[in-house]
Amino acid sequence: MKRKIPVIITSLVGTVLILSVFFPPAERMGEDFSIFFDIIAVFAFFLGGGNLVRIHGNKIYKKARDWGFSAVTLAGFFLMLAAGLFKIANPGGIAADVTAQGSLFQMLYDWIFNPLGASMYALLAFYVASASYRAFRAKNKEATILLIAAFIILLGRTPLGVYATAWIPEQFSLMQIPNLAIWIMTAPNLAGQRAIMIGIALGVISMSLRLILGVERTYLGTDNE
Amino acid sequence: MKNVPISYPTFFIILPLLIILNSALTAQPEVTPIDSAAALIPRNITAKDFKYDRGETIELNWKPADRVNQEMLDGYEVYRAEESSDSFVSIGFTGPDVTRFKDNGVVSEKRYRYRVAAIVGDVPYLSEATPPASPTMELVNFNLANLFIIGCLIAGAVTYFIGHARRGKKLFIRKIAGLEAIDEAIGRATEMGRPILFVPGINDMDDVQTIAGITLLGRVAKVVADYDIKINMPVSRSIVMTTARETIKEAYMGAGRPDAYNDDMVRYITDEQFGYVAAVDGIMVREKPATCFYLGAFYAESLILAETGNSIGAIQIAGTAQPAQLPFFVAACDYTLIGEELFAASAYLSNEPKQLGSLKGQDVGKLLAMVVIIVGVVAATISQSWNIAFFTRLYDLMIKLFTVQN
Amino acid sequence: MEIFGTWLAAFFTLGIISFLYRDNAWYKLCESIFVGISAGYWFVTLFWDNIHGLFWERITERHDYWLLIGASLGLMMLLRLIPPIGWISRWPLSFVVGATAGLYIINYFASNVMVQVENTLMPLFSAKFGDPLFSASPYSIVGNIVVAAGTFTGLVYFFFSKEHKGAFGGMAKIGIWTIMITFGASFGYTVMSRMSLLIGRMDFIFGDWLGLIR
Amino acid sequence: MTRGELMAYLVIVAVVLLLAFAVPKPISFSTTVSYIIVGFIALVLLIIFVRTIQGNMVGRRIVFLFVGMAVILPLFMTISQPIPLSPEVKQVYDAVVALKPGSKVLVSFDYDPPSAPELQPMAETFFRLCLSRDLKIVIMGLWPQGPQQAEIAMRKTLEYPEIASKNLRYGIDYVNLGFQTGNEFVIQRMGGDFKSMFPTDLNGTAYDSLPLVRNVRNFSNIDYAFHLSAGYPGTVEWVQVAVDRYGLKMGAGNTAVQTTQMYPYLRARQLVGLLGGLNGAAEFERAADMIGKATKFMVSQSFSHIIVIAFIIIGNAAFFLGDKSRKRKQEAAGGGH
Repeated sequence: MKRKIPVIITSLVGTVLILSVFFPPAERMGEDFSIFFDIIAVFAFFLGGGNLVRIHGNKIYKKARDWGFSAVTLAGFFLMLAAGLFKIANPGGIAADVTAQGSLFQMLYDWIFNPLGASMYALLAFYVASASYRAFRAKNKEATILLIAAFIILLGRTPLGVYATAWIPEQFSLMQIPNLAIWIMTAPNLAGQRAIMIGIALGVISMSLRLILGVERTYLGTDNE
Repeated sequence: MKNVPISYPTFFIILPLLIILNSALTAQPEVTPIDSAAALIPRNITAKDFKYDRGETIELNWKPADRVNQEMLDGYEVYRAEESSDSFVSIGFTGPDVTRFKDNGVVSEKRYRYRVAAIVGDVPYLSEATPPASPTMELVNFNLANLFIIGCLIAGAVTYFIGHARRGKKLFIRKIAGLEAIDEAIGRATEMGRPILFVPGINDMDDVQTIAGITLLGRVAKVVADYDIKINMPVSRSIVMTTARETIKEAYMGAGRPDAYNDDMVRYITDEQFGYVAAVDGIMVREKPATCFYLGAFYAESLILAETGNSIGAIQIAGTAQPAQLPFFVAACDYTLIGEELFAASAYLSNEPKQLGSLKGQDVGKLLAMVVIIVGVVAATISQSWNIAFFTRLYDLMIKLFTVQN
Repeated sequence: MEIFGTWLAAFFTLGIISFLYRDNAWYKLCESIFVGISAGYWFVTLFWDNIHGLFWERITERHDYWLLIGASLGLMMLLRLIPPIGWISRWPLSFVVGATAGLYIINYFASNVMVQVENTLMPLFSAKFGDPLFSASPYSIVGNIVVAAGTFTGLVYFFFSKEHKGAFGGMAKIGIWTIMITFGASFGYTVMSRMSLLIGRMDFIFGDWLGLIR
Repeated sequence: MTRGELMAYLVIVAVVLLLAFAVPKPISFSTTVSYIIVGFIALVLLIIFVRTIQGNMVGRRIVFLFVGMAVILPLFMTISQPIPLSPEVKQVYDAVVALKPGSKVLVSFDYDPPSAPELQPMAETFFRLCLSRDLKIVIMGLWPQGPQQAEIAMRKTLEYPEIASKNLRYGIDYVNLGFQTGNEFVIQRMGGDFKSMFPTDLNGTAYDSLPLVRNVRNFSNIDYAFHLSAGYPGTVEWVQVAVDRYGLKMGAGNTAVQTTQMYPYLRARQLVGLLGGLNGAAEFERAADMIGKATKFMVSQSFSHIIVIAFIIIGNAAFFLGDKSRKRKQEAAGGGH
């Protein structure tokens, strides 16, 4: 019984949602269900946030290695919660928007959250370079093709590429690297994207059907009946 | 191929000449705009209920102004009044090339009249009012009939093959390289006595990719439980945390050692994309997992994770259906499940016939797409070149079948 | 105050970048703060947007009582904390999974299968004089052929029920090459955007903060 | 914290203090110095190349160091690179210049701070160009942080002497309507009536008390629109709704990643002009003859591309040549046994 009900819920909800698309009176169901999801997500956060507090709290309590950093995490967490939920220093008071300029919440966002996120994002520039260095080897046909395509696109966006092939006469303008780059983007790239997208969609359909038909139940842990 | 009028080599040689000829022949004739802007007033306006909705839209169509006059036209403005009143209120504006308007500011079963004005400069030239129309709700959306039919075909194939396999028929599925590697990768972690890191992407459970990641977690956790390897799974969503715990716990129960399971194997970090990545990076360099799995929905963080994983010498197996991130995984990881393979993976690994059957059904969908592409492209080319009625009809039919209306 | 903010932001920027050399205490500090602050940020945002804006206001002002179903599913989720009836928490989970499966089937089917197939159904060339396609450049005709053939062979590559051997294997090979070109192109294109991000950060460090750039 | 770590931190603090307080500002390398630096970097790369062929692969930290140098050093250099003007960028410029003084321009800010390095320079140049030609600007955003980015760009623009001397006033010369949720539905509703979507501006002033927009009902009163986009909702939605259905004349600025998807719209003339990534921003600055950040950043950008290309070449050289030399070594070793 404990195991049957969840499978029935999944099948029922899935089937109803698929059918709702074809019947205008039920059209909005998908939207409504995603609102339910948003609400469930907040309740679930109590579990996630609780887990965060418990793990770091434990570390501090046990004076485990690096417990000081755990204390920092917890301090940041509660500071942000207080700043946001009680709208501390918000010029508009409790009724104003939580992100109002001048509020503690917004200041923490601008000064800490934002630079941290942007810097983490900027690390990508370094990793892109090291990945190109390490992984872009013409070790087999597939890798060679990938390498050449990337190379042409890269060159096409620099003055180097423009000048390197500017001598090619207009009749063969496709062979000029910037044009070649655009051609790659619109022809083979498009074909590859389409094949991947169609494949993904079929994969999603088949997996969703496995879930709805109750063939795939790993997520419920009912794998071993 | 005898009736092909021009052979290909000649085709490419003559081509440039023809282009020049073509442009010379189609010199622009002089046009004189008609003075009276009134001639621009839209004619034959029809207002009717928009078909197959909840009764919230009225669709307007009208005849465009003559081509000559269109130069002066800035666009059309649409006015609406309830049947009983004469006060027409502007509800929208369209460009000069658009002669269709969908009004979705109406209430079901009320009756409305419309006027459409041609705008020249800032002056509106108003048409007569249309007869009243009222929006109604339809019960079934017949516009989507093609979606329903083709959908049933594919879904039917999947269901058929699942049933087929259940009845014990043997099905062949080719080997998928990335999946063969999973056991080997876990085995390596066992030998080295180091943990396994499992990252299910940064989206919540309302993304199928995450669900696919979790189903794969089920397979991985089984092996992990059997060999008693440490698994570490940082997640960025609370619902994913709950589901992942459930999945791993069950795997340990299945292996007959529920006491070895610990809730801390899965821990919530933060919902923030880069905050999560910062923490996972930290975990990687500090705990040095032997094997990293990245299975789910990934965005810009894909390369940060894969490069950090590489720097600690871990075996990395990735899989995602985000086309933009696949190149990074392909370049930086040892094995990558590309798009569809991610969803097929759990079925493949399960080794249950009924799950493998669904893969067969999926192939029927691909076959359908492939056949339609070949037939459609050939028909389109022939119909474009030689106007053969049969191929034109075939092409139109295919386009009709695959056009999603809304 | 503004200056204090800039120094703080610079402190965190450099701390994150220090990870490139190796893991260190500065990075750990940044990481811990980031995790704490961002978890709090998202909870606050979720709370005001979803619970206050979506749930509370719509129930009290618009009387959308059906939202209570969502709330009760959410509460069931919390029942995990009470082990004897913890199994009930699987219900909202299966609801979420079912809803996702149902929603995605149609979305992906319509926008990925139908639309993509429809867009591929295009004439490759035209032998009819005066047709715009007739006067298309050889490049775009080759392009059309590549798009149709590439999509087709790409699908062959994903085919599971047949071993990649013989002519079929040859097509699968062309398919994976096409996909590899796609990957290469995306990679090359992304390098550019990613570099811009770093330039922006460095401009902050040397311009806004240290004031060394004119 | 180990002793080594502590030492490193002290060094960093010292360097920072030095740079912040003791170094004369701003630093700027003369053209000669710049070329010497470039030459030096090229030399080091050559050495790395040779060493790699000999079988000594450099570590990733070296690659990181080069990327850092390629990005940072050009910021101080006075050299500039020729920027060829592409037609799609020229289109934006031509469209703006063709407008009569007093024309109303709608600018939608649909991005957030992470994409600012690419899009902010576009916004600044676009504002500067419009204001210097006495056009009126209406700002809005479909992304929550967009209007804030617009404020930053506007503040910068108003500081230019030629703009400052005009004594432009908020509400009359430019207006920031703020953010509205609803993605493409906002655009659709704006087709009927702006006010229904933006009852007040960013500061809470009622729509009708803003002289600039009082008479702006919908897209028909807008002469040109410019749209800065970093994702969804973005240019695709604007084209599908505002251009296709309401006939708005629109140009767009996009992040480099997105740009390729926009070429079909450009070809179909649904978009009047397109700026792609930092490159597009720099070209636009050149077209408008308002050299700014993007042009400066472009040097860094090109340098970093060249570094990436150089390392790809080095890596492959190592792979091919290194393979041979390894084989030779193996043979030699085999012969020794």
